[in-house]
Amino acid sequence: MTRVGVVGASGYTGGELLRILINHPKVEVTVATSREHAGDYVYRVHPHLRKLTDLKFVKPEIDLIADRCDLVFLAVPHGTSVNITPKLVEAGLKVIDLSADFRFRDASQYPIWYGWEHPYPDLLKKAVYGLPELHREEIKSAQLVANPGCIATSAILSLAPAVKHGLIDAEKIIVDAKIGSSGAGMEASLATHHPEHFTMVRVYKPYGHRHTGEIEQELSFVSGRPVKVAMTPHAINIVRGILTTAHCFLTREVKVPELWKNYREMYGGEPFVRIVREQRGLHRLPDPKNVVGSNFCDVGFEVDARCGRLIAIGALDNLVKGAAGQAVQNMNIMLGFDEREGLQLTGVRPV
Amino acid sequence: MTRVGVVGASGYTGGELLRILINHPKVEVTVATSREHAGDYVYRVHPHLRKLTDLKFVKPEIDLIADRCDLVFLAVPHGTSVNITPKLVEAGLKVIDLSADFRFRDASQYPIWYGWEHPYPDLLKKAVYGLPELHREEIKSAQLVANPGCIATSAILSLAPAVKHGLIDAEKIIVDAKIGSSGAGMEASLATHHPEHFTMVRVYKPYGHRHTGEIEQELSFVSGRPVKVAMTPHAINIVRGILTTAHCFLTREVKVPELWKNYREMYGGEPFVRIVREQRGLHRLPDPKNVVGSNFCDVGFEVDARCGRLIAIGALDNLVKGAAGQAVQNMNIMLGFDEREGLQLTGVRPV
Amino acid sequence: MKFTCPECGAEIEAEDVIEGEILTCPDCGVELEVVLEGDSYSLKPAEKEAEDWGE
Repeated sequence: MTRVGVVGASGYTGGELLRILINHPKVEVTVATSREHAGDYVYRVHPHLRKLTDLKFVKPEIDLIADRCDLVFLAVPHGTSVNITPKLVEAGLKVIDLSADFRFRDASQYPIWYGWEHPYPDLLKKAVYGLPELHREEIKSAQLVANPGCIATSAILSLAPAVKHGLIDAEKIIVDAKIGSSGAGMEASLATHHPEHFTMVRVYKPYGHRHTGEIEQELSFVSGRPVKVAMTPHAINIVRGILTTAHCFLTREVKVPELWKNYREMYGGEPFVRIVREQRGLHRLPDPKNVVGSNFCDVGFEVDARCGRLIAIGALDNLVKGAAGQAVQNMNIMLGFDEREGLQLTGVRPV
Repeated sequence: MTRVGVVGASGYTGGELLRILINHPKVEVTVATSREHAGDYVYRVHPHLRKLTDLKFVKPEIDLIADRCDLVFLAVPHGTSVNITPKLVEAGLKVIDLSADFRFRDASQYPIWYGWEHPYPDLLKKAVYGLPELHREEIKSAQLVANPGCIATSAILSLAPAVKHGLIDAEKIIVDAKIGSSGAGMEASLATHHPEHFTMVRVYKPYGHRHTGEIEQELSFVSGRPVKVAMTPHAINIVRGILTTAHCFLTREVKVPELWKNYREMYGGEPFVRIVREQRGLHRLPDPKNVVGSNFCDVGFEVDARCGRLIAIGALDNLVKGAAGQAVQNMNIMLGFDEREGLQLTGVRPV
Repeated sequence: MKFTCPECGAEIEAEDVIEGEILTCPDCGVELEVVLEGDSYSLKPAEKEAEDWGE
């Protein structure tokens, strides 16, 4: 059994990693760190795990982690991982970093999107962007994988086929994102205070949201030419779930069958991407309600011929395919397991 | 592989049965019936199951069901199952009925709680009440199991240890239940209309709710003497989940360690009941938020010495331990499988 | 070494405990201090911080 550790295991992402990993047949969770809860059973912080594991939190010490683990997930805030990851990589561990600290290929992006100089540009070059649908081969041999952002994952996957075939104007891609509250983590603030958040539809960071840089990086990779994305996120009244609605301008007339061909060509064989575009009923296009708790990203599209517009839609669970599930998918690839191992999670609906 | 069928597979309970059964290693779902959706893929109605099964709905015909199944779940409304179940039993199938049509041991209860005479009193005598924690042995050899109501399951499990040891006044048991909207099924009404239901805390059927009869039947069985229960349900702003708060009057002074002993004696070895009574933090007592998507029923208790009151609390997911999960647990017992087979469902939190 | 939680009666296993160490009960979460009486160890509830319901 491969020994895995979760650094920063007391947050929602850490809890979701534990929830998936304790049922994963090929790995054993040997370390779950939390400075604040060291010595306590994990189910004191993650009550849904009671009677399923008697793992306890331990303090985050590099030597202990290196000694007990073969592979480590980092579920710590941006800016913290950059101090831990290099040491773990040096100790020879495989590392999957769920923060944004190693997502950009080009170090010059960090001052733009995160306002600081990246202290390890050489290590940054070795990191692989952990989106299996685009980088499966590189992930296989990677020692450090940077797990993508949740909004980025949905936007990239829903747009990639259209961008790859040059169907849309690469300079005018609008992404209007709707986000659940669990994405903001466990730290309470006025913005997540129940009376404030409960029926909120709040635009925050109308432009310049960090995930924009990642979406541009990956869509440029897919198209081979620079791509510009204008993204606006909204906090809405759900806990788990992201819906990204991309509004793009078609470069020529495109019929629906052609779109089906492009999307099926890219995702037909993918275990965790479903193409959802139905003619009847309530569930015609992707909706986060249909993926909560599962590792699926549903993608769909529609052509608005009158306005020459392609509408590309993505839906996922920000804690699963947007974080912990995708991280485990990357682990499976890095360790040579079947990519679906431990990820046969059916969505839980309705919740 | 045992061949199983779901009659009435297009509702929320039917969908939850499919969600669990398609990942159950020992059974194969051969039949999923729906009059309205016959010929359609099940994921058209249950979109979270897309890419996980290509099962299609078929029309409910007794011969077809009898021919293709060894065991059948009935997820049809009360009053409908009573027309189908006898034929399936006659055809030699094992039947787990999720409706209330065979829950009472004594046929005279039906006019009281359901306002109709039971047309098959002899078959009623052969039916076993499907609460494994109280009737495991009988379920093993049963051909017809009546799956308990969701509120009843939570109330019975949270009260049974106290009733068994005669700690409370059996004539004055108050159960104040809080219920999620998915319990009402998929049929829309003004009461479940979003603008009405969204922030509702609505008392409905303040007394005489059907589940009361079941709770009295089973607690009387546990105590050996007649028990009277006064239950009031409230529709609240959650989709999945039930919390039952039982207020009872202690027959003598009882200390917490004694309660722990009684609860642990009854549930220590149970795979799906967790005793939750913590000293610190946010998750001290049972809360449906901590069991959504799992087959657990969390039970907890507190002593209010000043009022001589025992507060017994139960929380479960009305679609899982309150319906489909418990039904699969019963199936496992009837077929001699490990009771946890296919039910290693971790709760999904937060949702 | 095996202990019994004074609060809820749960069985607590702990190897090589030291005096003053704090153990938490797996069932009820109460914090227990290891006390040395003569040559045998026992547990007594550690002093509780203020009533904290997590609000």
